Amino acid sequence: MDKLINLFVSSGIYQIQLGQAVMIAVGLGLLFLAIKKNFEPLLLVPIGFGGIMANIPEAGLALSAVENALHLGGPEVVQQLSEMLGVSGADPKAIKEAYAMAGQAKHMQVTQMAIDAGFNNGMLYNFYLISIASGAAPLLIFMGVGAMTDFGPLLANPKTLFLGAAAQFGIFATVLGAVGLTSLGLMDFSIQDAAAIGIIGGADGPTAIYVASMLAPQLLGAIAVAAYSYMALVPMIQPPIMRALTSEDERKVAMTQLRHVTKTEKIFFPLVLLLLVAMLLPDAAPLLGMFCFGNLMRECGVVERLSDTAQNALINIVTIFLGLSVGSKLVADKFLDVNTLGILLLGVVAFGIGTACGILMAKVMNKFSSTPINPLIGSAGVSAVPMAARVSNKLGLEANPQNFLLMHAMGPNVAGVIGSAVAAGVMIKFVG
Amino acid sequence: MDKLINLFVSSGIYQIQLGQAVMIAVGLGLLFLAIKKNFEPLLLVPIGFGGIMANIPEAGLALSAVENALHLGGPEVVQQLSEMLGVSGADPKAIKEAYAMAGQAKHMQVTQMAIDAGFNNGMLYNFYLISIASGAAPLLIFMGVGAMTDFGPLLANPKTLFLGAAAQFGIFATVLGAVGLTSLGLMDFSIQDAAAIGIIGGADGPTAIYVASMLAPQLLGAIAVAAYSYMALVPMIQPPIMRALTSEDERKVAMTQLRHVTKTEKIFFPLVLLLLVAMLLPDAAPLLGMFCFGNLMRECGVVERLSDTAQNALINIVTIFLGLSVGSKLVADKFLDVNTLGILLLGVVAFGIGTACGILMAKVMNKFSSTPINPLIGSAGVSAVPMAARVSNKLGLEANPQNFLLMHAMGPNVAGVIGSAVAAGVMIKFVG
Amino acid sequence: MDKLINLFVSSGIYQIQLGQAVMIAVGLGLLFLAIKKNFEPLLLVPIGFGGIMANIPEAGLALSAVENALHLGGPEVVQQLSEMLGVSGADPKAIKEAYAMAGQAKHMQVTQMAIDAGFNNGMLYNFYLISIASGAAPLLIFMGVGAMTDFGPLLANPKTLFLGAAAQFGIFATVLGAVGLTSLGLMDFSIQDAAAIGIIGGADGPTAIYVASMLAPQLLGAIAVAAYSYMALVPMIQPPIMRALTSEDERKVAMTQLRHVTKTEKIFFPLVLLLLVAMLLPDAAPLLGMFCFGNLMRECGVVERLSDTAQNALINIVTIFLGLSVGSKLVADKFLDVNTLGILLLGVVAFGIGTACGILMAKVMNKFSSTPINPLIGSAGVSAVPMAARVSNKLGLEANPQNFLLMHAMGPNVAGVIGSAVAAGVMIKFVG
Amino acid sequence: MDSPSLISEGFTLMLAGMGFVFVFLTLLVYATTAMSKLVNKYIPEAQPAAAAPAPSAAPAPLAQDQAQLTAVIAAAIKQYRANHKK
Amino acid sequence: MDSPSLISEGFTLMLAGMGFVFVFLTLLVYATTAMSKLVNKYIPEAQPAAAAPAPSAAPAPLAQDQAQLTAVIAAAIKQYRANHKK
Amino acid sequence: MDSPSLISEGFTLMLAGMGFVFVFLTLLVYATTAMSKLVNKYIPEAQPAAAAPAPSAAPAPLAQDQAQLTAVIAAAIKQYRANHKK
Ligand code: NA
Ligand code: NA
Ligand code: NA
Repeated sequence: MDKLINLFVSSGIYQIQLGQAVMIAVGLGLLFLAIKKNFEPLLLVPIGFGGIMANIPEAGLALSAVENALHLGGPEVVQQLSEMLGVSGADPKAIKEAYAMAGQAKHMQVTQMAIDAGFNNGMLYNFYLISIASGAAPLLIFMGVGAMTDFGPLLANPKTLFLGAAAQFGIFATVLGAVGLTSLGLMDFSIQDAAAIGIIGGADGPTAIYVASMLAPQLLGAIAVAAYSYMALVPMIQPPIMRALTSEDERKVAMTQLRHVTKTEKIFFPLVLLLLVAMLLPDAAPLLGMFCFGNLMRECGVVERLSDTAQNALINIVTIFLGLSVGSKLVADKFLDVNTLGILLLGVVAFGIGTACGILMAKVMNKFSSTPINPLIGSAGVSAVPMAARVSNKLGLEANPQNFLLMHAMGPNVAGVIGSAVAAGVMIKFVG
Repeated sequence: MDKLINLFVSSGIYQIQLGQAVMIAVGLGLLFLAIKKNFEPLLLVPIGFGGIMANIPEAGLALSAVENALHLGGPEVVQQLSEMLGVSGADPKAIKEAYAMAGQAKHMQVTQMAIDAGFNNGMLYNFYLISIASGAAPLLIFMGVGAMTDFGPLLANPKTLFLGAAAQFGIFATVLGAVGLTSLGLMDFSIQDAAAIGIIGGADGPTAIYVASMLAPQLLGAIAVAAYSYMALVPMIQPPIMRALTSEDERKVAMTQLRHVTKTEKIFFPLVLLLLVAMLLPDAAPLLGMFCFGNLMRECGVVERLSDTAQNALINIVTIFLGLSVGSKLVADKFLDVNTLGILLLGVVAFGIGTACGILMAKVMNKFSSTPINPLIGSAGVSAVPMAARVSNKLGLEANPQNFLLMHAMGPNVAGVIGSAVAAGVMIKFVG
Repeated sequence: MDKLINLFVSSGIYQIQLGQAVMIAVGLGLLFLAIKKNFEPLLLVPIGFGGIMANIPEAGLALSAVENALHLGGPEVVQQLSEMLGVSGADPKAIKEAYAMAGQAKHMQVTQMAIDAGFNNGMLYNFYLISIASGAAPLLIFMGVGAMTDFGPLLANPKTLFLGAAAQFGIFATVLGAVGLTSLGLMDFSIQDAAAIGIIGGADGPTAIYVASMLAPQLLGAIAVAAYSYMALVPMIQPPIMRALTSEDERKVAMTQLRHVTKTEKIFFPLVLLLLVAMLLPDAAPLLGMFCFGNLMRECGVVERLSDTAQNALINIVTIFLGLSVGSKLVADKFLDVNTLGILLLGVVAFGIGTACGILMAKVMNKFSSTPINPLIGSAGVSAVPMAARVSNKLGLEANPQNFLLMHAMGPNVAGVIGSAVAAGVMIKFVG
Repeated sequence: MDSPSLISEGFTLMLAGMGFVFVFLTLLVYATTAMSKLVNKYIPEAQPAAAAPAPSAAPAPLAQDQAQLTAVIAAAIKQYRANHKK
Repeated sequence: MDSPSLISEGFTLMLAGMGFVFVFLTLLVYATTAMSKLVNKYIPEAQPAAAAPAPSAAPAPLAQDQAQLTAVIAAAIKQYRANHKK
Repeated sequence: MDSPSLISEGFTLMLAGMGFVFVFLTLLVYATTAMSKLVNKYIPEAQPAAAAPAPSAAPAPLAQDQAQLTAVIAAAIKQYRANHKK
């Protein structure tokens, strides 16, 4: 009987905190958006599910051994932890802060104590350590994306790289917005936080997760959710901006057919890009290096089986772990914060500004270019491959039913991937 | 010449202990059962082979760096180990015990010393650490099983969940049996050991391995071998019990056709189950959470590629490592013990009692139900998916050649998976 | 402006050292050989690309946290490191040496300090730790190779194992060559280095990497590059030697058709081999154990899905990481050394001697055998599966257009794999 | 639990365990049945994609999607903070 | 090994190594040949699934399977313990 | 950087960042264009496998391959050492 009462007292329903219930609802909401509305389901299904699991009361799936000891351990364990960390009293918050400030040696010592007291890292926390904290998962996904990317349209028209550059202004404008909101006292972001939030404007999931994991891990959940959600929303966010900034005539502009690109050019391109990264921005080397490696495997034609695996089994396995790990950052304490609303707000602004700058850049280029450039392809510079390119195509067809822009828009689209990875490198360099 | 003599002296044939020879024979026996008799070959081939490798003399493949240092190191190394652990004398057994009692910090210190002395973890020991000690492998297999499971028959007839509940009595009766044998002085099991042995009655490999790795890692080899072997033996163990407990007329009972289950119901079911677990039994959250996640990926229809990978590449990779790691627990010292015979005996009893309780529950339900229930489907409640359901179908056809019970029996069959995962959660909660 | 200058100063182009530029060129050269000349592209594409990434200035992708701290940290950090290691002054070379001499406990302490100072392991360094330093990647590749190997031709004519034995003389002659060059003062190899270099003559990539990672990790890059390159060059290295050592008549010898080998024999063979290894050479147990395990999965016929995964998804994933990790050992400091030229020279000598000994052994066997043996199949004993067997076949057809030696040469070919794994075990035993 | 005998520990575990398994699966029977009824009532199969009234033209539901994302999370934060004022 | 010169170490390694490789592969030749003979004698291909005399009806070998599992392990333990009485 | 305000840090990051992104992608435009021109001039598609003059018979390029490997690495080491004599 004692045991049954004990079972009930320690059951979720008795212990649940409001925040956890709310976050479980958020997780269900993400699953709804993913499954019903088709919002980037490959990521949002694992993220949403991971978010629910992370908020199961008393299970501690998303917590480290030390956090579990602090939360579930009796007063004796907490006392030991506070002594070891030199905190007077047993205030969990003070202990957590002291732990965060301590060095690696102390971290290890405290963790050993927590394990000796019978506590362990939660399952999702382990997934997070291995896939995200190590940096491996976003890089492997980037390798897979590289193996899926065809740089043909970009090589046929390299000028479209400028569109991919212009659209990155969304990233940096958002950084400014984030520090502005902080200066106004509305939010509380450091420059690292601002940089990580800005990268949402890159419209590139793995880049956003990689940067956030390095600069602002505590915001990773919100940033990843915003990045993937807005990528799914590109077909709604972009068209009004595109229509507002272009005239009917501009949208009708037909572009000359892309030249044929040889296999050899495609093999050399990832090497050229890698060498440029090596020379100019070593901090972007992991991201762009793995991207180029994936692309080289794709194009070189002699390692089909590796390329296939990078595009299928490997990227799928990594996606499962990455999604669950991002979900583990949706624990109530860290997510239910006014800063999360700020991130959502800034994220959509970033997408908007990036879109607008891409369009405007395309209009400028159209003025100076020998061959006509339809400004609609500028918006594809934010990346969000291939959705943004499809949006450009769709609006082009609306204006002129013979005007197929899809391949033309793929150039800026993949340029946007490179652009935001470069922006990520700059940020890691300066504020990392 | 010295080198050649040295080579012979350190060769396996000179150093082999009887126990190792016996265990190699056991490993070959398991391979025979797997390959020739088709006993769950996906697990028993790796387990059997791992068992042979674990018992190769002098190779230490299944031992930790510390164990290897203790076994292969000269008297100087052993002396150092015993000093570090505060043991007087150099008795290996005393040193092992002192090591087991020591805390994490001491473990690390001793391991560092062993590595400095030139010893390392064996290959299989590393596989074990990563796949089983971390808890990851059984959970990932459960995810894959979830992605392979169709809950349609269960949703068409949710009452069959009661059959899955009743059949778990085999688990708890076996716990009682194990403590009983210990009280009688015949065996020597702690309550944790008894719980881990009982779970064999759950007829669910990954659940059994997960529980055993948490409650009784030293028995893991025997428990996993028993669980998988008896699952393979379900077509022999169940029929006599089923015939004994049912009359010819009962076996002839035809069941009404199952209603159509919509896709939406199938999507909601894993979420309902997850929320119930979250509210009532957080300790079952890792197991059932991953199971539900796999099933949601399967049913939601928008992440086909993740679901495919979970059912194929990922589960296959994990199975290879899991099997070899279980095999690593078949080292002679730990396996060749009278307790192993007890485990084999108790395991078959658990299967029998579970089968009987499922049948009896089905008979009771048939009395009170508006629609007829054939008692033969009760035995499927032990899980052993899909073998137990096939056995029900076979006996049904024997009694009435028009009576196809397979789909009806799939309901209790998958209910049994849930039931034993819940039982596992209760055990981890109470004695973990 | 400051930031832009800072960006340039820390950019690769400003910081690049000559050695790094040279190694990037070597990496590009390897990619050229792999892609254009089809030199073992599955390995040389990742190795070449990894080599380029490893030499990106300032990125430190191939360096440990401690090395990065030493290289990128300010004088304060270096000072702390030297104090911790008890080195007077701040000479990086002295610090590295002191670190290499220190024990595990000190390593951990120094690493913790480096992390506290903001430095981390580079991406490629982590890949190296996980895939090669742990020993896992070569073993898993060997498992996959086992799952791809058909021992039928060997079982039909077990005597061809002698050819696989004779060809290993290339390995040991090279060891002697390496110590000879050292005694002459031309190179500087220890006996461990010599053993690792010799194994190039085994013509077996994973074996070479496994042995090098254990005996001479600092030479791993050069050894792996040599091993894979010479395997690709087998069609050029072998024919002149084969022609020189055989007469036209000998090359014309037709062999009797191979007998049919039953499935059961094929199942038993990996077990027989494993037991022999267990009895005689435990040090070869990891390599040959995993090889036999892969082969048993292939032949037993009941674990198709595991065998498929071992041959596809798993081996491909491991190959990607293994290749990049080997590439990480192509950092300028370690590779640009006269010893590397020595390794390249000795490697080709090893291939040549192995080929010659295989041929000579075949000639001897032809004398004493009841059935005729074409000496051309002897060269296949170096392994380099299946290239060497194809070379034997080609030269046989040149001499006699009706003489198909391919299947006859597959026997010594796979025997060579076993032979070099045994040689590897002996070396690990004696100088490991 | 003041050191019970092993046997009595076994009994307690059996009773608590079977009790809990039955309670849990009974609740699951009810929850599943209720879920199925609700689903078949409100999301019938013929029209499985419409959780909200959205049978209008294409662009309409789009605008609403964006709102949904923010709504999902903003509502969450609002409710949470409302309940956490100290 | 009292510090031999590098060259002599190399020689020893060569002799021991080649010697061992030949011994091992020679034994493997014999073992393989013996295995093949035994297999083809006792488990000929036409009937490859019958290691024990089991050509009767279906249910018979089943009962025997269960026995086999316990037999395999019980025999192992028995033999081991018999040899380990101190 | 003597502790600038957060806003000014943001501005600097924006300027440096956008500046660098444009510089980088501009260089990439030029590099790509140059690469394409060179490739199409020296390695035209009709004959994509011939980086070196190798349109002769089969055995000829083979001998050259072996040289290439050693050449690639030996040249690397030579050049490196030539520049590293202290
Ligand atoms: Na982008
Ligand atoms: Na079960
Ligand atoms: Na070989």
